[in-house]
Amino acid sequence: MTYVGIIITFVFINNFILAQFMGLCPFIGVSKNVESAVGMGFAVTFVMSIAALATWAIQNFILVPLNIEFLQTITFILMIAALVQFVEMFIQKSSPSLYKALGIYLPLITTNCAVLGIALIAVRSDYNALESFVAGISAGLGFLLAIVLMSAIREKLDSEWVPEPLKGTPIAFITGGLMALAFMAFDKALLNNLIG
Amino acid sequence: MKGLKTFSRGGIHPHGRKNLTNKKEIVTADIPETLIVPMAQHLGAPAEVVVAAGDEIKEGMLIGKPAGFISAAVHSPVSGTVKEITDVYLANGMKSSAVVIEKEEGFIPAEKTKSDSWKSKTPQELIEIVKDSGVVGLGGATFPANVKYMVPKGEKAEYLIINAVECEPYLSADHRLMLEKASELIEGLRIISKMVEPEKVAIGIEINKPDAIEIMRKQAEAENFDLEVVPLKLKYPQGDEKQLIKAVTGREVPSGGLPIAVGCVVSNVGTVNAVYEAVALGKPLYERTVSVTGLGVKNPGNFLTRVGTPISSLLEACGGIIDNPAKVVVGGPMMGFSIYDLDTPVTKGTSGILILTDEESGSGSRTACLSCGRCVSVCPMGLNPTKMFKFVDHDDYDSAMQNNLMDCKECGCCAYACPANIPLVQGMRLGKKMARKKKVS
Amino acid sequence: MFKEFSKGLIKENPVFVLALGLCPALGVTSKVVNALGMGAGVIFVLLGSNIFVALLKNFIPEKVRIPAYIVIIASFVTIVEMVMEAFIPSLYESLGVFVPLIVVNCVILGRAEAFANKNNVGTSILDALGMGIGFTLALVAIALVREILGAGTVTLIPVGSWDGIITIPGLSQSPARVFSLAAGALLVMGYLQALINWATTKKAGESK
Amino acid sequence: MSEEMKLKISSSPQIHSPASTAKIMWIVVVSLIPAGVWGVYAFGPRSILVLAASILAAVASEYLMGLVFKKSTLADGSAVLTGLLIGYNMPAEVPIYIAVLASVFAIVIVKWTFGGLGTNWMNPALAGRVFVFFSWTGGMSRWSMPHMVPDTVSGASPLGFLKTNMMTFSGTSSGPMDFLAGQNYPVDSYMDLFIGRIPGCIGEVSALLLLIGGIFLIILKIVNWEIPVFYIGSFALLTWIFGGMGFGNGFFSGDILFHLFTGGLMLGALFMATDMVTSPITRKGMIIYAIGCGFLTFLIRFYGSFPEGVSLAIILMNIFVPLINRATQPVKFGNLPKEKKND
Amino acid sequence: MINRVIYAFLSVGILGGALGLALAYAAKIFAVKKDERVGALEEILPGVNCGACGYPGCSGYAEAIVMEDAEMTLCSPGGAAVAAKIGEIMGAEVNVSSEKMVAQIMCRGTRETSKTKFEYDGIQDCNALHSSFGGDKVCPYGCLGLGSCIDVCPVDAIAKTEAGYLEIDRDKCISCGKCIDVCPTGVIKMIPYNARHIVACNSTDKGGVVRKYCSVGCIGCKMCEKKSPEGGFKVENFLAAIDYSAEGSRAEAVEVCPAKCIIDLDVVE
Amino acid sequence: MTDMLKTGSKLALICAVAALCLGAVNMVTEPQIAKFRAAKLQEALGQVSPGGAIGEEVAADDAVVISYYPVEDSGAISGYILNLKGAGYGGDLIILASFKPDGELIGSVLMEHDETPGLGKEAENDWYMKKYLGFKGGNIPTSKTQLSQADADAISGATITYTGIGNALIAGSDFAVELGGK
Ligand SMILES: Cc1cc2nc3c(=O)[nH]c(=O)nc-3n(C[C@H](O)[C@H](O)[C@H](O)COP(=O)(O)O)c2cc1C
Ligand SMILES: Cc1cc2nc3c(=O)[nH]c(=O)nc-3n(C[C@H](O)[C@H](O)[C@H](O)COP(=O)(O)O)c2cc1C
Ligand SMILES: Cc1cc2nc3c(=O)[nH]c(=O)nc-3n(C[C@H](O)[C@H](O)[C@H](O)COP(=O)(O)O)c2cc1C
Ligand SMILES: Cc1cc2nc3c(=O)[nH]c(=O)nc-3n(C[C@H](O)[C@H](O)[C@H](O)CO)c2cc1C
Ligand code: SF4
Ligand code: SF4
Ligand code: SF4
Ligand code: SF4
Ligand code: FES
Repeated sequence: MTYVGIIITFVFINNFILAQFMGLCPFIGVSKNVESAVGMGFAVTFVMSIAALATWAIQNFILVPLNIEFLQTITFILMIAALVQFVEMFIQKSSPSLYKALGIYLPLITTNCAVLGIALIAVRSDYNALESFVAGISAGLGFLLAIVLMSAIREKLDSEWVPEPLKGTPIAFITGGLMALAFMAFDKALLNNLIG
Repeated sequence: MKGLKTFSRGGIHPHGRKNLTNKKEIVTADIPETLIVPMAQHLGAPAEVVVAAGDEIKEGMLIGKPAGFISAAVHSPVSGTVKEITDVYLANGMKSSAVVIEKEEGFIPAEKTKSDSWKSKTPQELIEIVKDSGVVGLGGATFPANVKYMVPKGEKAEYLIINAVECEPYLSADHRLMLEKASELIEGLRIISKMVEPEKVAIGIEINKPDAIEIMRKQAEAENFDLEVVPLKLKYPQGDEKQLIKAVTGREVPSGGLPIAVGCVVSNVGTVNAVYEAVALGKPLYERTVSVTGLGVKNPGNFLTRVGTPISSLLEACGGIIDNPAKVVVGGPMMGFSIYDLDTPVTKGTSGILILTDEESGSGSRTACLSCGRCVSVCPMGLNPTKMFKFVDHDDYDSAMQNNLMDCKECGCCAYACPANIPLVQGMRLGKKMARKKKVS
Repeated sequence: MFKEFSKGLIKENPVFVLALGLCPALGVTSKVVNALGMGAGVIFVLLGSNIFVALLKNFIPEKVRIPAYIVIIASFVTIVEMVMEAFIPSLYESLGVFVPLIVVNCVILGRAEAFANKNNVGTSILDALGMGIGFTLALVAIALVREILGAGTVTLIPVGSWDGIITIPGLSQSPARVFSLAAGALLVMGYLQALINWATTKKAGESK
Repeated sequence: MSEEMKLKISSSPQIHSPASTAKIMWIVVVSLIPAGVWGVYAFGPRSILVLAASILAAVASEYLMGLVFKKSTLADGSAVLTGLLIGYNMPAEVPIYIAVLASVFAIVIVKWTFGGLGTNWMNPALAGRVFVFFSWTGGMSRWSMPHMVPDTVSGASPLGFLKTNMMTFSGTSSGPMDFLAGQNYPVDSYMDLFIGRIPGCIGEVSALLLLIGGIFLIILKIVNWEIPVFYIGSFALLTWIFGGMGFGNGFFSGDILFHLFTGGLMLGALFMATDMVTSPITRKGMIIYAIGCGFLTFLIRFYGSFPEGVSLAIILMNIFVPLINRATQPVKFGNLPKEKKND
Repeated sequence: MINRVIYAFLSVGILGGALGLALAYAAKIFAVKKDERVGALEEILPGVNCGACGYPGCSGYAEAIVMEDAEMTLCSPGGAAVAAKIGEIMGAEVNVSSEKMVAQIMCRGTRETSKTKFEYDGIQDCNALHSSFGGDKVCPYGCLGLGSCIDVCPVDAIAKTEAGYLEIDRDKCISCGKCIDVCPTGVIKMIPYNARHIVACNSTDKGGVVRKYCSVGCIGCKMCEKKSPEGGFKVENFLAAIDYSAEGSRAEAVEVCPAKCIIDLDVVE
Repeated sequence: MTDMLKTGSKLALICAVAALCLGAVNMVTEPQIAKFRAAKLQEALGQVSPGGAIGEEVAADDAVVISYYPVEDSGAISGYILNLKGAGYGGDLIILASFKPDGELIGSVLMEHDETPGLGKEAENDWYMKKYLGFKGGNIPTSKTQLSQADADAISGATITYTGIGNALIAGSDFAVELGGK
């Protein structure tokens, strides 16, 4: 698949949030306002792209040569966990305000399915190193897109009188559901027609 | 009407109904037996009462002295006895202390004669006279005129702009003033020019007053006064000084700044007349023209009214009002206040009294905001009223302030246009009040 | 003691209240049987990891806490995956790709971090059971709604000759397919959560 | 004035424009009626049933939600309008339960979940339509020919017919009209499309009557002209540039007229993208939004797997509206760059 | 086969070791000093984020205590218990003298019992209403009843009764004072939690005037002073007030008050 | 420094032990899994098999056909089982299909896919695949218009899947003919 294809696929068609059910916890948790959503989106994009690349290396330099692919999950997640922690320490040092906004969700990027998800998908799709990286970035951007849109909507909803029991996460889920409904416009046929 | 000047953004065209009164000559209203003269008739600190119950006072005598830099003197509108000092509600819903005066029997207002002695006075002395006469802006804001005419050091008034827009529907007091007192106004302009020393003097008049445009042009020419008469396209709130300056000069007063920041001083025509009377006639400000109008009044008209006159007495002069008016409004219909007590007194800032029927007030039931954007597109200040309102509605005053709540001048365009009937202006007021309250605590 | 167990069921239900582990909660719930299988897998992994984290909490250095935990978790997941594939292939078939997803289920690391890390083995086991069962209950609830609306069926574990599928007449001919897709999953999740909010606040109001 | 009579105190302004929510909604309903009458005339009495079902379901849902949330909102007319638009977006042969469920979804899930009129961020009618379309694709594809058209092929809207048959088509044709003629599809001229002598949803086929209604609304200033103009304009431009490629005609050869008068574009651009609740608040925002709608409609119609694309494009852009609103705040008066301050 | 197990052991071990080393190193260079006490304080603060302390929420207060030496007794919801715990964490002695106070609305007038002077059409907010002539009630002292206090109360302690006046549930109130700040008429007062009675009127107008506009207003007749002298009643400015340090019975005053404006909070109507 | 080493080695230890355990488990489960997979394949093959002995898998150099198994019945080639890759709505479709040497389709199952439940996923069912059976080459239906009204309705809403499978089967049929009984 071409790079353009990879980008379109992961940003729109297989949007991790709206079509793949991956990365929902931070999507719901950190989308209360646009600023922190943007921060989280970029953090995830960054981690995903690096993770896709790093796990590609593990797969092709360690697991495949040694024929120990059954260790995929454990090695990938180990790598990701270490990476996230690294990013966390870095942000904490360089931007305390961002750190405060992302709060408990930064560590949760570790368990953000999206990161492991993109690593596994990239490996299973036999992407080369650059393709893996592009896939990582695109999937991250797809996450960014979804979470920023969601946060803008939630900010708007903040100034409406949403019925009491629906306030907070329930309305976020329903909003996400309606977004997903609309995103069904982006289907695989669209991709095929666009890039042949 | 192409090519006429106006301001660029926002604005509305409410129904005018000026024809109820704009052909009616100004008549002097009867002075009632009892007058209630409030101390807070102007922007700034209320005046301090300097008389006591039982005092005998004369017409034009000082009864309240300014209590600070931004404050204004208050004079007795009649001769008589001080009955009591009490608290009253003003039309704007605020409380003020007031001097209640019993008119002396057989009181006849003094005749004033014009004198030219002001020509030999320095600008500073003239400003003192204006101050001592308690002249405030009669365009609505009632800002002490002497403060305004004291151009701060380092600033230069290029323009003196006379605000004869009278963009509020219904009102015609300024219009009549120009028709009936053009000559006095030119004299007033000479006086103000001496204080402010502008390079140019312009007068902005909306095109719905062609006779006034005509007469001001002729009179200035006749008296050899260099006055630029600027006919303006009809649009509310052109009478607001920021919009007027934009329309006349194309300049935008910076947010939070004063007209002088763009080299302008703006005065209402009524104020010009008041300055003329104070300086040339030696008559302090205790009388003004009030339009009494609306479909609920039997005989609408313009009345030269003493400050302190209860509204009910003016209404009698108009032959009374209909049985069940929807609202009684003091001021114009866009910026004015509805009142519940017809004994509320006329003050220096009272430009009109409206008796509105249901048909005119046209209020419908409130629904949720439709995000239609009408409020945004009509706001002359380039604000987002619905957004600010929603913040206020959720008690989030900080966010409202961040969305420029303080730039709102409560012109009412937004609330007028809103199809959902949302009391946007009241929201802005509440927001400002609560934000201030929060700051204090 | 019992509180450690019961809190996970409703009061601190990982899915509805803590909003963790959302992806599998939505990803596998198009069929009830998947929800059950996923729940079983999660309970096992939660138990294993909670026990080991509680045991090793003093051994593991602070700086590599999360990597260490996640390695422990990943080991259990891989074990589940391999064992399931080898010995109960039919269940593995129906769960497919969702088994490795357990690794990244936020609930598990969340509990390791928030609970096992600070408590002893006994209470950690109770916590794991409570959370795991709460998680399973939530999944089953979501799956029931989604499958009934979205497919007109309820798919349970096949027993003997019964294929485990209950078909709802009428609905199964023209189900609201959206509910079996991503959009429907999110909607159902939202409304169930709102329902729980409403019920709990109402209860709080009544007990007053 | 009698003693007991109490005056009303309210904040300024003391007068109000004649505009009101209910008036706006009912005027939109009225301006939609001609197109609906045409639809009923073309597709027969069953369309009345569909319209009635969707409107009744919408009104009933609104009423019930009003009971739940203790507001009475039926009079504002928005539920009737939503129901009407849903009916307009249904083929005449649709199973009634689909029309009903679309209305219920629109009013209960899309509108009242967020708090009722004005609070929803997605167009209820369109979301309802898209929901039933994805849920019951088959039922939503039961087209019928208008009764005045000889029924030569089984009913399919021109765009749907084009899309499915292009997939397996191997001959050549110069454009959509030629293609349809070649396949014996009973459309002879652009006039058929413009007047509405084609299969399609009940209210979408008569481009002519929709245009009249839409222009009426623009003149009354109930809808802003920016949204329909930029929507239709950007879509037409893209169609012209890229639309001919599918027929091997290269750039700048798309059949604009064909695409403008088919597939609910007029209904969408004039009456649905313009829903003020779900469109941006500033003029600049509206333009961005409308161009986005045009682009997405083009993308989905020409490259997606769905034949028309208007509903999906609009609800996709609805998602962007809060963000657009954030980005296009009005610039306040007197907020000048430093150097520009004095002249 | 066994080879693979060894490879697995070695490769993952090495990978883990390398990452562990890297993280340990990174932890050193990116070290951020964080005061443990902030977290500890956050845990003991009640977490209602009511703002009574004057800081942005509980965590803001926690930070302020550690960083800015803020007073340790500012958390009114937490009361003495929390203040003591704060002291423990900060290693300082904290004197808490406090008896729990709760807010009460000193007015039971409704639009039925009290005359109005105009018909109000506008935002349903007490401050907005109050800006117009002090509100639509003729009585300028009483509760306007639009419930601005309800909106600001962080614990939903205030509710409108069926009769139309507002009541504060003293068991819920955490004495944050927000309602007092927001109320434009000043009709909300703090009283001790244990107090059983309030004089539900805030009007200092003369009895005759009050009687004209309100049927449940205190007319300053001094019956309470006379009948329950040990109850701490005191009439000043034509308005009765209770000195809660007096501990005698107030039951008789409740009985005799002609305006029935002395309310026994334990009696549920 | 020693602190760092200690941290590193502890993590190393945990990882290594975990890997060791997994290795051990894997030693047990892997053969089991392999056995199961083989059995599954056999079952599928048996399902589509025209009857006879299924030969060794032969890799194919073709865009659609991944590999094939010749089937021998009493010494002669009685057919082929083909491993086909088609393009569906949600991605690749892996189909196992058997053809007579003259290209007639005798059996097929959908092995792997990513289609939508209720739409393309219906192709997992027997009744769905039956619509193709008995045809050969270009006659294998790929479009609704080639079906009866009832059949067309049954696949309505998922024509992409239907066309995708049909196209793959056509290619398979042609491939089988080309093999020419070898
Ligand atoms: C603190 C303060 C100082 C002012 N100083 C001046 C001044 O120096 N010159 C001037 O022309 N106007 C001055 N103004 C008056 C304002 O420009 C303006 O005329 C007044 O606020 C009412 O305007 P409005 O009716 O448009 O609201 C001052 C106003 C305030 C509040
Ligand atoms: C919305 C709005 C409308 C106004 N309309 C008028 C008007 O029609 N005529 C006028 O003289 N002043 C009007 N003013 C007041 C002017 O802004 C300004 O205060 C006045 O022209 C200054 O002159 P003065 O100080 O002599 O009153 C308006 C103010 C506002 C905020
Ligand atoms: C949610 C959704 C899922 C879909 N899944 C499939 C699918 O599994 N297989 C398929 O061929 N088409 C699928 N489609 C594509 C469309 O239905 C496509 O328009 C259809 O294949 C056209 O067939 P028709 O001509 O029978 O309506 C799906 C569409 C949607 C909206
Ligand atoms: C010009 C205009 C267009 C409208 N279009 C729609 C629409 O497409 N769908 C809909 O449900 N309601 C529409 N409404 C009605 C109303 O705005 C809608 O129900 C709200 O979104 C409900 O909050 C429209 C209203 C107006 C004034
Ligand atoms: S009242 Fe304020 S917000 Fe409304 S239009 Fe006027 S300036 Fe703008
Ligand atoms: S005019 Fe009224 S309805 Fe329209 S956006 Fe503004 S507040 Fe909302
Ligand atoms: S804020 Fe004051 S006036 Fe308003 S309801 Fe509460 S107590 Fe009454
Ligand atoms: S009743 Fe008043 S003091 Fe008590 S908690 Fe509520 S707002 Fe705070
Ligand atoms: S991000 Fe939490 S389970 Fe996926």
